[in-house]
Amino acid sequence: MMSAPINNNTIVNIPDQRTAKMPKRNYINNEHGLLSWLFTADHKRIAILYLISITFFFFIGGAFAGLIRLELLTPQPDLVASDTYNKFFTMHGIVMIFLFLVPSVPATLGNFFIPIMIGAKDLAFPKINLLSWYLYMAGGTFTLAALVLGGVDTGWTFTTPLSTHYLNTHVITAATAIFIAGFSSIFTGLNFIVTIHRMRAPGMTWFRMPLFVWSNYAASILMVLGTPVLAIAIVLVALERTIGIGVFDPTKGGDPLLFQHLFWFYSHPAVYIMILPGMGVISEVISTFSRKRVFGYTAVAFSSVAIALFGFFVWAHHMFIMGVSNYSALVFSLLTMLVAVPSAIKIFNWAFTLQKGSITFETPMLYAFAFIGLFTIGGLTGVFLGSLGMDIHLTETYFIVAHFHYVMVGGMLMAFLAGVHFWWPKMTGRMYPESLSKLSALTSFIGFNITFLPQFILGYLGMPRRYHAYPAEYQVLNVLSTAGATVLGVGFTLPMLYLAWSLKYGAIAGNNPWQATGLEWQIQSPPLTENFTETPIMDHEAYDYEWLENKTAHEVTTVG
Amino acid sequence: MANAIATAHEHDAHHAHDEHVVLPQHLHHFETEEQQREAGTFGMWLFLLTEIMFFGGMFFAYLLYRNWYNPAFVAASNQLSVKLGAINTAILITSGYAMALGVYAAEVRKKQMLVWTLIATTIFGFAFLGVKTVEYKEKFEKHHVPGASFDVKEFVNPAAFGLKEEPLAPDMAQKTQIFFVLYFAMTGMHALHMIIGLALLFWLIYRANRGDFSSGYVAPIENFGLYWHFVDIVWIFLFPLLYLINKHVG
Amino acid sequence: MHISPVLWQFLTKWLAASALFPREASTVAPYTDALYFFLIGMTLVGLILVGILVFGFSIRYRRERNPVATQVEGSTLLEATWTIIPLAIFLVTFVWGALLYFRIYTPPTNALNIYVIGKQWMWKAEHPGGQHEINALHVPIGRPVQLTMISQDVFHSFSIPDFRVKREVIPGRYSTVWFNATEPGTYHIFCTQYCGTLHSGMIGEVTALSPEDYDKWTKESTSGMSLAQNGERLFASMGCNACHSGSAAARGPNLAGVYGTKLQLTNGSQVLVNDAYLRDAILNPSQHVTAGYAPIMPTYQGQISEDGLIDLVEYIKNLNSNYRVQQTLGTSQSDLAAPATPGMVKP
Amino acid sequence: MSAHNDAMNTTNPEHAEHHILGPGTYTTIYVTLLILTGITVGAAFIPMGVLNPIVALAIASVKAVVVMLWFMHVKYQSRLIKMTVGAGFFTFFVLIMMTMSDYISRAWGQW
Ligand code: HEA
Ligand code: HEA
Ligand code: HEC
Ligand code: CUA
Ligand SMILES: [Cu+2]
Repeated sequence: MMSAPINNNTIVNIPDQRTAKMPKRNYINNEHGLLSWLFTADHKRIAILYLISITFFFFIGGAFAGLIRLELLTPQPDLVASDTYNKFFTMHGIVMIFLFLVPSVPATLGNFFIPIMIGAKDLAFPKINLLSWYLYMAGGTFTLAALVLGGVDTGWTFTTPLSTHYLNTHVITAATAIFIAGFSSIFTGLNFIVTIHRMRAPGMTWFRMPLFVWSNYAASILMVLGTPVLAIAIVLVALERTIGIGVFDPTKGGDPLLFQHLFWFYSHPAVYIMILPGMGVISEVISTFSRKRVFGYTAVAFSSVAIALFGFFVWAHHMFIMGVSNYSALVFSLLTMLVAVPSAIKIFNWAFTLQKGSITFETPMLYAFAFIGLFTIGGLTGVFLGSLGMDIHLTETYFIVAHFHYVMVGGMLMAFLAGVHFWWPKMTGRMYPESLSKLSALTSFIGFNITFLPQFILGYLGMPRRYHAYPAEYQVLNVLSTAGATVLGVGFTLPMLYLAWSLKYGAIAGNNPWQATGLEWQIQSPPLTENFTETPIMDHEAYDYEWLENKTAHEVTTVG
Repeated sequence: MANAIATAHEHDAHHAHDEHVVLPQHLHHFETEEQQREAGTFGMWLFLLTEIMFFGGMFFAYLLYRNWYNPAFVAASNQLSVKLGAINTAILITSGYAMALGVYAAEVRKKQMLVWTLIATTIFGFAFLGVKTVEYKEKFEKHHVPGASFDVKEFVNPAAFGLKEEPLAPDMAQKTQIFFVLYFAMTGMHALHMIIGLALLFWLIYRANRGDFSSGYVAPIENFGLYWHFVDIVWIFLFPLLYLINKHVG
Repeated sequence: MHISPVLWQFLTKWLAASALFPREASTVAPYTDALYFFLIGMTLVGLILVGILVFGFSIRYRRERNPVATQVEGSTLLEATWTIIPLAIFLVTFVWGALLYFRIYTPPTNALNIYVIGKQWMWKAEHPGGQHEINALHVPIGRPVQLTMISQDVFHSFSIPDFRVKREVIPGRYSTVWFNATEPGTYHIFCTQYCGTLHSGMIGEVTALSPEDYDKWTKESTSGMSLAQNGERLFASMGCNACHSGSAAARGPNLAGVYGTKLQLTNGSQVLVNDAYLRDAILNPSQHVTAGYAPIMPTYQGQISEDGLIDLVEYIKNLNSNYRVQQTLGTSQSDLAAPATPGMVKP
Repeated sequence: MSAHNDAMNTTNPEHAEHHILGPGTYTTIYVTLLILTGITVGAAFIPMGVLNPIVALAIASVKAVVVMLWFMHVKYQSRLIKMTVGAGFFTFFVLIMMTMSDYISRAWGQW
């Protein structure tokens, strides 16, 4: 079965399609009917539920992005009214952050693969896992309700006293949505931490775990410790709105900045909740397609933990000009510089993983390259913002918009797509169409840069964010950006279509099409409900390609 | 490297030297019951971490405004009854004690004792809420509930109400509202946790009476105990912060 | 391909009118730009470095050329290098950025002070001479100008990109920013903090004028009453002079010359009397009681608008002797209700 | 667990033997807590200036630690649980101290 690759520039090794069959028994056909999905406790099925729902919300968020860009095609406020525009970017931000990017990799790929990667049968608390999906859906429903009832226009940051006293839109509905979705995220994180501590297979020591597990572990810590602070901040906003308690109201002696402190205490770590799991995906992909263990495994593992730890110390860099004391601004700026270092370590370690490797360029690898380039730009422009004096000019402009789209879309979304393509054969048992997917990776890369590079220039010119209308001299760059967004939209819609297509027509993948080392690749695709027929014993490190070569066929632990 | 992903051939054997009987509550995805129990405890502790941070936000708000508006906090705090607060502290500690005994009872598989300690826990829990209701009612009558009906007359002119306090300047008196906001937010959130706990207690009593926890399966009791003690701890801090430390101006 | 001349003309005009880099119209702008170019340099170096590594290795070690990978553990030396070098660069960035920050946010003492009030959704500038402007600001070039800003409702943010300055305008608290314009011209003012429906309409124009033109402008647009004069009227009509009469028997402290001094408070601490302190002393008097006085001053929270507060602050700031106070004490009449601020336009 | 894993367990920081505390211990703790409650109420009525809040909070912390160590069995738990508890309080501390650093230093200077 593990015959030598036929072709010298690919490692793809799939069974002979004339004889290959999908495994008779797997987690997908284990039970039938809608109810078997809605009441499942199987982490793999819950992952699929999540995958479907976050894709749905991604396209909702994307539709708002389309509307934003359409409005900004011309300097005049001509497409929609100001209030409507404000609702657009608020909805875009809330949906993309809380309903798409935060759960994206952890709740789908993490949910599916963390137990398998550490040799467990399931997450520690399968029912809580299901509960967290229901909470997520409830949060999503509230968001949609806020949208249908007339929208919210607070911006995703809910700045007080604007959100508490000056808006009469559905702030409380949206706040409820975030509160509930927050608990979904807490439970996911809690489940991961317990699973990683308690459920590892014999021999699976911490430093034998794949880096994907490490980075999700770090992100989980942030979810568990950060999210409750957001929850209480949101509760106080709701109370302030309903009964006017005054803790954030300057006319009653409250401090509106207190809300910012509480909000960013979560929301800065949240950006690392968003990026860390993506970094984990990149480690897996780079290693697999260069057939080499990750350069400096321990450094990469610890840098995830370092990012999580330091991530808690820098939140006030979102408030540099908002009236925090200048002394504390100094401290937070310094710490921001420190938190940037572990990311740099990762980037260089990945680059050196390629060295002396044997590299092939399948789609996940292309997305990973896109990640490295775009995240480097996004991250380094983050350093601009962390630098106090520079931030004065750049804050609240399109420069920030460009910064965070570079890290979130260019970074995390690309990593998510890398991961989806990488594990698609394992999750579904089918290959995606390779050349089409390469084309769409390229399309989104180009479209992305056309969309967001001009925004850096716009930002330095001073174009404020959340502006419905803008001076005419900014139009050319905005037109470019809108044009790019169209290309980008195509680039992101294509995968949806061909992945759906591949469910039925894709080539049958076999167990280990990439010849990767992870435990998840040693079991059948799609996996059995119980993952492993027998508890695996781990006696080698992650990314041990020599072990893979010497492994004999009968050591594959599950046959369908 | 020879015996790569080998399989655990002793997989079934290890139950043999395990002194526990296989409980019906053992979930299939755990290797052992011990693993299951420890996972549960750890999960509960992580959940309590999130609770710490949840209350943490309010504790910080309290700390900040107490520093800013110290005289208002002192005056407002003196409106609370130390006596009721102290009684309630004792009640809650007693309830926690009953709960701790309950955990012991479950561990040594004494069904009757378990049921009775749980019932005691519940009764003291309700007693706490009862006292709290009395206190809330008084606040309501005195117009100390933040909102439209909030009134600062007692703080501006304490002598007229037979209070020995120093009068507050009107601008400072207005800030007593912030104290009461935090008072209600914190004790209210605490009471909410108690109510959730009491609801769970009913269910646990029902199950204990059915004998679910008499065979060595004690995880739910232990984990609920952790939750209940955590709620205690929150109160242990709320009591001095709200009732006591403002008795004398710092 | 043939492009119609009309379209062509439109395109060239359009492109010519578009901007790629903001004008450098204040003294700090070059400093900001220098840091910006440094940071761009850093980004390019970082990006090119990463690019060379990734592409170089990809070409050199692609499967066709290197069918078998060589496993490497890692290298402490290399890893230390790429920990320390970025750290060093980031620390330079930090120091440089911090210096710039203090440059932008530390106004020189001789700056011309202009008050700015932000409210949904307009900017209102008040010059000490009593000139009021809506969504516009006239300033002289070659002279440091300090803005003392406050919001009447929500957070706003006052930004002049061509000057590279920006500062949040906070409800309930003065914030300041300063600049020194170098070139006559008009520049955008943006509200950059999201503040509700017409956030994007909360814009205006700074007009930087040569000193002569500025003088001319001040004379032409004066409302007849300076801020301090307005303040004086308020001081009388609100009854402040009843206690702050400046006489030895007065119940309140003497306010003449108090600005800029350090006050001893009853709680033992010392405070510097600045604009923010004066404002707070009027709204929250009991929070910082001056040593030797009883906390009897009533609060004026909710009774004076931010405009009125600015008038009062400006008045007390410029109060050098109590001569005028005692004058008003004799003449203060009830016909002097709080003066309506001239030039004020309801949104 | 397999032999392989049992061997590790002796030093495994994530594992601790299940320890059962008896009613005697619990009663001792209970009485201690009641006494501490009494002390803290009493201390509140002795004027000690700035020390009052400090004493009150110190006693509360002692009570909390006592509850955690015995009622919540932390004393007999694995290092993992101990570190988890520590991590919670550490993060709480970060929240309080770093935010307070802003508020305290705001009063220092001209900004
Ligand atoms: C995934 C999300 C994500 C990530 C990972 C980051 C990462 C970083 N962010 Fe970003 N950020 C956001 C999402 C994210 N951010 C969002 C959403 C906002 C706006 C919120 C709002 O207001 O709506 C924001 C806003 C924001 C601000 C506030 C701006 C303002 O409001 O004024 C700041 C300021 O410091 C900042 C800084 C940083 C820094 C220093 C990093 C660092 O972690 C980056 C580290 C990475 C690198 C540094 C790159 C790798 C380095 C190298 C390859 C070395 C190069 C080599 C040499 C130098 C030789 N970000
Ligand atoms: C995960 C996070 C995430 C993602 C993926 C995106 C994706 C995109 N974002 Fe978003 N964005 C945010 C997070 C994100 N954004 C946040 C947090 C804000 C701040 C909000 C606030 O200020 O409160 C923001 C704000 C923001 C702004 C600034 C608005 C303003 O300040 O006025 C803009 C403007 O260009 C923008 C554009 C885009 C574009 C073009 C994409 C593209 O990448 C999207 C591409 C995807 C599609 C286009 C969908 C697929 C295609 C279809 C559904 C078919 C229909 C397509 C069309 C009609 C074109 N975003
Ligand atoms: C009932 C008497 C009274 C009235 C009326 C009054 N004040 Fe005062 N004011 C005082 C006293 C007493 C103090 C000193 C104690 C304190 O700081 O509260 C004071 C302090 C101040 C200070 C602080 C400076 C310092 O030297 O202590 C300022 C500024 C001030 N008043 C301005 C005003 C203004 C403006 C008004 C009217 C709008 C006003 N006061 C009305 C009694 C009064
Ligand atoms: Cu004011 Cu935006
Ligand atoms: Cu941040």
